[in-house]
Amino acid sequence: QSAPQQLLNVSYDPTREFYREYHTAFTAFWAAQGHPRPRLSASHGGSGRQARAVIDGLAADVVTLALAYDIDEIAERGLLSKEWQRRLPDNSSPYTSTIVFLVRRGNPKALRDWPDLLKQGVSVITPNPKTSGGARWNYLALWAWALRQPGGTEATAEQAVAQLFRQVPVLDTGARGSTTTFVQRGQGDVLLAWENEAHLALKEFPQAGLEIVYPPFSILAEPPVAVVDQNVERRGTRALAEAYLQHLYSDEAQRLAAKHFYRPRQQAAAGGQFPAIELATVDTVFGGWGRAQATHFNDGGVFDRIYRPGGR
Amino acid sequence: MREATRDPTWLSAGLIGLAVLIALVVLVLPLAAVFTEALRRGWEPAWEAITDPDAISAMYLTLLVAAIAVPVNTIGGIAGAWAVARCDFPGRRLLVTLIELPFSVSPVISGLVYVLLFGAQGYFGPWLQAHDIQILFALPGLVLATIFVTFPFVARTLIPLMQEQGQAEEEAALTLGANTAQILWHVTLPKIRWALLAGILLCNARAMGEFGAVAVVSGHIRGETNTMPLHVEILYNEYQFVGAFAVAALLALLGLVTLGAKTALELLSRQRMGGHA
Amino acid sequence: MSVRIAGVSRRFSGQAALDDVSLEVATGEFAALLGPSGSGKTTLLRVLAGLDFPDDGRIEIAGTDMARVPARERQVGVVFQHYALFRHMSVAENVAFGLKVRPRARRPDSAEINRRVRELLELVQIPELAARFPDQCSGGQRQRIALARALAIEPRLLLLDEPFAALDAVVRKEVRRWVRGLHDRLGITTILVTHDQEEALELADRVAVLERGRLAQFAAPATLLAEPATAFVAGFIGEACAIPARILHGRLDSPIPGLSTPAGWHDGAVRLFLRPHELLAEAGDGPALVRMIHPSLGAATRVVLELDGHTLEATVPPGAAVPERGGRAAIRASGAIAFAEDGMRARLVAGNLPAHASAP
Amino acid sequence: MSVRIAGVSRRFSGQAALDDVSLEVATGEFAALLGPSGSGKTTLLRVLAGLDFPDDGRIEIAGTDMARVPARERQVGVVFQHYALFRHMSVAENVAFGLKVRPRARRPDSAEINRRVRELLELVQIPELAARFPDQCSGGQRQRIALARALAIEPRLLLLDEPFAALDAVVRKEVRRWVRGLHDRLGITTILVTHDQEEALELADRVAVLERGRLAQFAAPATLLAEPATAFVAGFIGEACAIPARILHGRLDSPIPGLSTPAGWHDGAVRLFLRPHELLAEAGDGPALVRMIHPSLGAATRVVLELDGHTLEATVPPGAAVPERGGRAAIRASGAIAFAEDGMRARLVAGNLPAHASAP
Amino acid sequence: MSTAPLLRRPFLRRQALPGRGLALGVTLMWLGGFILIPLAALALRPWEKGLPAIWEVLTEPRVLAGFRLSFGASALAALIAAPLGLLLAWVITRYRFPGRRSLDALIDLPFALPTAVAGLAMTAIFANNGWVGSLLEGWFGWKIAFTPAGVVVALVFVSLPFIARTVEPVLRDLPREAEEAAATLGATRLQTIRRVVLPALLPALITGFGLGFARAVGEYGSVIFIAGNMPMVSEILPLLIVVKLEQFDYAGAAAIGLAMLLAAFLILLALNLLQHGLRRGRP
Ligand SMILES: Nc1ncnc2c1ncn2[C@@H]1O[C@H](COP(=O)(O)OP(=O)(O)OP(=O)(O)O)[C@@H](O)[C@H]1O
Ligand SMILES: Nc1ncnc2c1ncn2[C@@H]1O[C@H](COP(=O)(O)OP(=O)(O)OP(=O)(O)O)[C@@H](O)[C@H]1O
Ligand SMILES: [Mg+2]
Ligand SMILES: [Mg+2]
Ligand SMILES: O=S(=O)([O-])[O-]
Repeated sequence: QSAPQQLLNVSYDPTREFYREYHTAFTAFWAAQGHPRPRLSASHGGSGRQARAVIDGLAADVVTLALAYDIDEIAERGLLSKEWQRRLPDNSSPYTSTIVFLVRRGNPKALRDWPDLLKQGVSVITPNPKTSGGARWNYLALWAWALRQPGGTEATAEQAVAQLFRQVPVLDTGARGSTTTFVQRGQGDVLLAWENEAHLALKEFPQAGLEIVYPPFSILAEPPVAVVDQNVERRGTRALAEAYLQHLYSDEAQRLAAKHFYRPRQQAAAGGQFPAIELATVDTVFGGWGRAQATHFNDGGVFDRIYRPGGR
Repeated sequence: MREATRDPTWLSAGLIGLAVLIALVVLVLPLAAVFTEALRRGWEPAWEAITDPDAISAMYLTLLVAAIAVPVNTIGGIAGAWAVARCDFPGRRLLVTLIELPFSVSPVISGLVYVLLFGAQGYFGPWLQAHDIQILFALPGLVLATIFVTFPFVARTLIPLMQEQGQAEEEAALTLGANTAQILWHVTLPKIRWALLAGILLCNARAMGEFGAVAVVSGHIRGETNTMPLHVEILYNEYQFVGAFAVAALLALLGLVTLGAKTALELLSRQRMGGHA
Repeated sequence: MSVRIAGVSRRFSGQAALDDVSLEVATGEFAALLGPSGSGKTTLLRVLAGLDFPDDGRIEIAGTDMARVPARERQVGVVFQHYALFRHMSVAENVAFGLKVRPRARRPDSAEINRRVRELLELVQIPELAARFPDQCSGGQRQRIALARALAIEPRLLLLDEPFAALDAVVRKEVRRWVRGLHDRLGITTILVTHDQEEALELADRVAVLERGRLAQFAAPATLLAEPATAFVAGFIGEACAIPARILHGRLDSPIPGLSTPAGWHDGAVRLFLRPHELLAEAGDGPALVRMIHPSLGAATRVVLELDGHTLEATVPPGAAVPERGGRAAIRASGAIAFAEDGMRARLVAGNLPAHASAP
Repeated sequence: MSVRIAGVSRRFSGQAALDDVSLEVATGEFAALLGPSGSGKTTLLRVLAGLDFPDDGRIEIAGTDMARVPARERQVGVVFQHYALFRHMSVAENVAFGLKVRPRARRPDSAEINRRVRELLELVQIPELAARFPDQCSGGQRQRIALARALAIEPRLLLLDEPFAALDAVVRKEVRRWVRGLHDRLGITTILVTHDQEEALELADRVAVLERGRLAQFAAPATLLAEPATAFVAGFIGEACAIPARILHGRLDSPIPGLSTPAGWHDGAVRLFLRPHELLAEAGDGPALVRMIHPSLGAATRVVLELDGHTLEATVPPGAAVPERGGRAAIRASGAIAFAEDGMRARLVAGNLPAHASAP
Repeated sequence: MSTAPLLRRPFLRRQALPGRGLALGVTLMWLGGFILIPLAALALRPWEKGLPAIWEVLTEPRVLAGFRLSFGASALAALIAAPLGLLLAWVITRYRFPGRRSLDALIDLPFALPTAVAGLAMTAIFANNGWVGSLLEGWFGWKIAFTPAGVVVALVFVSLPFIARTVEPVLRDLPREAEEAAATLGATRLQTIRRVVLPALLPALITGFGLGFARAVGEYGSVIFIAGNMPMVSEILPLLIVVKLEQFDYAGAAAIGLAMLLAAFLILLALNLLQHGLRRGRP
């Protein structure tokens, strides 16, 4: 118990800033419990790539990814229990987010709701759903909206999504790449982004002249967290790893999440900065991530159909 | 008017101008962009980015990877060049082709092949895991991917030179009673030393700058398995553009110093050998 | 040391570069390997040095079979055609190399090595070049460095591959005499490769003539000149001109008059080889066209003639009228060597002139 | 066409490769440039071809100043030392090149070009090689291709830079005679560069001897041999051996006995040049050591002697006793050329023997 | 005289120069360990799912489009880089001018600059708000970044040194005498270059083209930033491999990788044969 323990959190791109602060907080908390100060490290990248790294042997103690599907894939290889999502409260998602619009100041194209995005001449920036978890949320948000419209069917939803992607000039591989393309390279009229990413962009690029637009309806993004059983067993870090995830639900951590523009599960921590909009969930609309992924994003799925010659 | 084959001044001046223009647009401009971005807010933020602990650990890792990969390819490259240029065996042409093969392999594939071999789902993955040997997402993986990508540089510089030089001097040494090690050390290495150094420097430059292959096998653990090019990407993704380009500029600077050293060596060798080297 | 080459063959992708070559060189002898380009001279030398290996046959040096003796243990000094000096070493380091790479037990200490290098450089008369690099030396000097380097290992056998080919005509003559002088002083068995017959004849005690990988003749220079074993040797050695002729009804029918008929030869084609001094020319209304006059002081004038499309070299005997360039000349043979198609050989002497030839 | 070279100099970074060279070659003449390596032969040839330009002096071809005429308009055919054939073109394409690059107005049509190429290849006797590539041809064949290519432009002047250097000794002799024959048939003014004096003397009507960028003598071969203008020419042409001697109290004091004293020379050092036929040797108790015996059939035997550290070539006169290798020989001179330090020159003849020399 | 006829033609002929065993041993370990075994893994992996699955992967429209883009853009880039590389090689070997050495060293820059950095820098330059991109867009209305043209620009950067560095030594060794001979035969400078110099350089140019092309086909880091990555339009093959991997489809990724490798190899082989044909009659 005397040697400082190491813990590796394999996460996805937009959580960098949040986990950097969380590590300071958790280290203090853990030391205060009488443990030696742990050495916490993090790895960030596209959510899918990170999941694959864990599958290929990256020794993650915990994974904190963009989608339940990515963790499901890890569980599929037996690295953790398939029941992982029940082990922590709130679907193992200590914070949530949603998809919003980031537009140029003054919102020159008057983009307020999803149908505005589908108008002629509107150029939309989003990453590639095949490589980016964030992009999948974007895609599903639009799909869910289209289904809710009067007369909305799978077919009209597919049409809407196809129309949107026809208006995308650049498909970056990750959420951060898209933000750079939108902000730095000046491409597109609107960026579909995580709420937290949009706020971060406002903060990081105060000169860029950006505004956030909340559509009346969006999707509830639940980035999940889990302990990788096989790895913590091997490394003897289960206690630390479980505490690390548990503590994400603490007041302190919830406030930190809110500070980094994640919607905390504890409403008290939110501080009223998150406008209330109507949010659909993957489980209710799509029957869970496994089905969503298989129907829409796997090879031969709906997304591929959009780009097939004649499939548009 | 001096030599008959000298091009007219307008032509040579025009061609030189054109070449310089091309070099400026295609080669210098990206470099200039890197430095401009790095120094956009002056020296201080750039300096801070470079001296950040994570940057320093990335630098250390990059140098360490190069320090392992380059000697491996140097020794292998010398052996390969010797085998091709000094030995008689069937399949020499095939050997040259195989040595050059990694040039035409995508860096992504160079990383992928090691994932296929050593990944937990790969051929040797289960065995490695059973024996608690970490290759991927650790130093060995980075080194392997770097070796793959920089594999042909030394051999490719040496082979044409050694073929052209012929082996008369080695044979002379042999008749004078020298053994293998003595021939290698006293005759062959001095004969090829400048080309060898040039090859090593190119290999080193590429080893330090490799991104695609390393990205696949790194694991991207801050301060642990990030090399400089990966650290650049991370900083960039954190919207720390100045920091990203500062580290990139440092990396480019290392490359430039390497290339400068190579040019100086070539100059030196031409002087030493009276234009024959 | 004596050298015995017995039935040696070496084939390169089917082509025989050496084809059943056998010859013996005695201790202290100076032998030459002479032959046109591609005749296998270098190949034989390399086989002797252990740089290449025969497909068949054996090599013995001082009575020992060399089959399993690697080059570096043969103690054979080699001077390569382009010298193969170590360009990155000074002259002294080049010469010292063979001593420095000896196994520690047999290696002289460095003072001794320095002394030996000085001695060798003095022997080859370039002590002042010790500190220079090969690239700073002239061709003749490099040749001496190469020789000193080869001599440093106290070779039992010295092999020289066209050591004079890269030298200026003037320097060449001087250096080759000096090499022969050195041989006479040191007495090392020496084999010299050359394609210059003048060089071989001047330097060597015996000359081996190679023709397309086969040994045509191995004999003393005077023998080669007087009694060439084959038509190839007769044509290659000395400045003989070849003329086709034939024996018809038991009599020699030749475009050049003056020769006796070899006794007992059958009718058929023969080839005559005439050396310039055996072909006598004189201004006059003869069959030959005068192409060139060799100016020469003191010796008999030589002329180049054209006869039936053949170029011939002839001598104008003292007292005879020297023809003009472009004019005509009468010719007569005073001797020749004849080869029949079946390999028969005869030396012809001046004989009765047939009626149709005009004598000068 | 006649060629006039007047006071031409060419310096490379301060060093003069050509130093005030003047000479005139007549229309149809075959001239040779002879000199040791680095004496400026190639430089002069390049200046003539317009490939390089003199720092001083002028070049006239057929009476026209060439200063402003570029190489491609000079109509000078050049055969380069290594032939410089176009490796990616067939033999026929090589030969046709000079015709194909003509301005359209003067360019023959392709049937005519083909005819001319065939004609030229027949002239140089290699019509069967038309479709081959240079790398598939032997040295002698390449030489002919280069010649045919140079002749294709109907040159007014033909320049040959050591065209035989890369050839085998046997081939060389044949090809050079053939070249001279071609010249005699076509009558093109020709300048040949060589460092082989035998070649120059055999081929050329007149020979220009260059010494370190300066013209030492330009004369017919016989004149060069009989009356060398400078000690350099005397030593370089013919196989003369140089011996230092001096005039002491008005009499020649020489290690070789038998020579008269030049009339009217002052006391001082002189250099004697003796050709082998002027130095007579005989077995006997003389001052010279016999190093080598040249075997030779028909001609007088030649021997190589050592005298006071000098190597001499001598002749054993017919009837005299031939010495043994390693033995001693008595020597006597029958003639020599003497140069004094002040440039005085005299031909010496056999004279009274001083008392201390022994005559054979 | 040899003792056993079997010994007469051994697989490896006896060789005087020592070290063959050692050199071959080290070379084979080096080559085998670092290149052949990993590539064998690449070659084996796709078959797990069987031939039809491989065929399906390779005939996906997006993959086919990727092949078209990767090979087409690489060929175009190498075609553009060939004259540029030739010009650079010509200038640094034939002319003496201040800055020649710097120019010489610059040619190797793409070897030294990390590809990702090069990609970021080029995107910044060629985006329509970048240094060059804004000019091109303003003057001609051209868009470079985020279009296939951007891919070509990045690949030119990558393949340029391969071409320049292959041509340069040949140009350096080209005997001046051949050009002089052409001059004495009446050829103008232009005729000399077109008929004598360029044909002599062609084999090297083709080799360089092949190397540059092969390298460009595999390039990843410098392309993804500038490409725009639109499926069917500007999605390069290495990116498709990455996409497959994101879906945990190792076999599919390996199949594309293997197909790329084979295609590049075949093209190199064809270029080799072409080059051989051009050297007709030469050893
Ligand atoms: N390593 C080799 N591979 C193939 N053929 C060879 C090799 N070495 C020599 N040969 C061939 O063997 C024959 C004899 O070559 P060798 O070098 O012994 O000739 P040489 O008499 O020395 O000629 P030269 O006077 O030109 O040096 C030639 O036909 C040559 O092409
Ligand atoms: N381009 C050049 N630059 C500098 N020096 C040169 C150049 N060309 C010739 N020289 C020098 O000029 C002198 C004469 O050279 P040249 O080539 O004319 O000699 P050469 O008589 O033809 O000799 P060789 O018989 O060796 O061919 C030499 O000292 C040579 O080094
Ligand atoms: Mg040879
Ligand atoms: Mg010359
Ligand atoms: O980090 S992402 O997977 O959302 O691009």
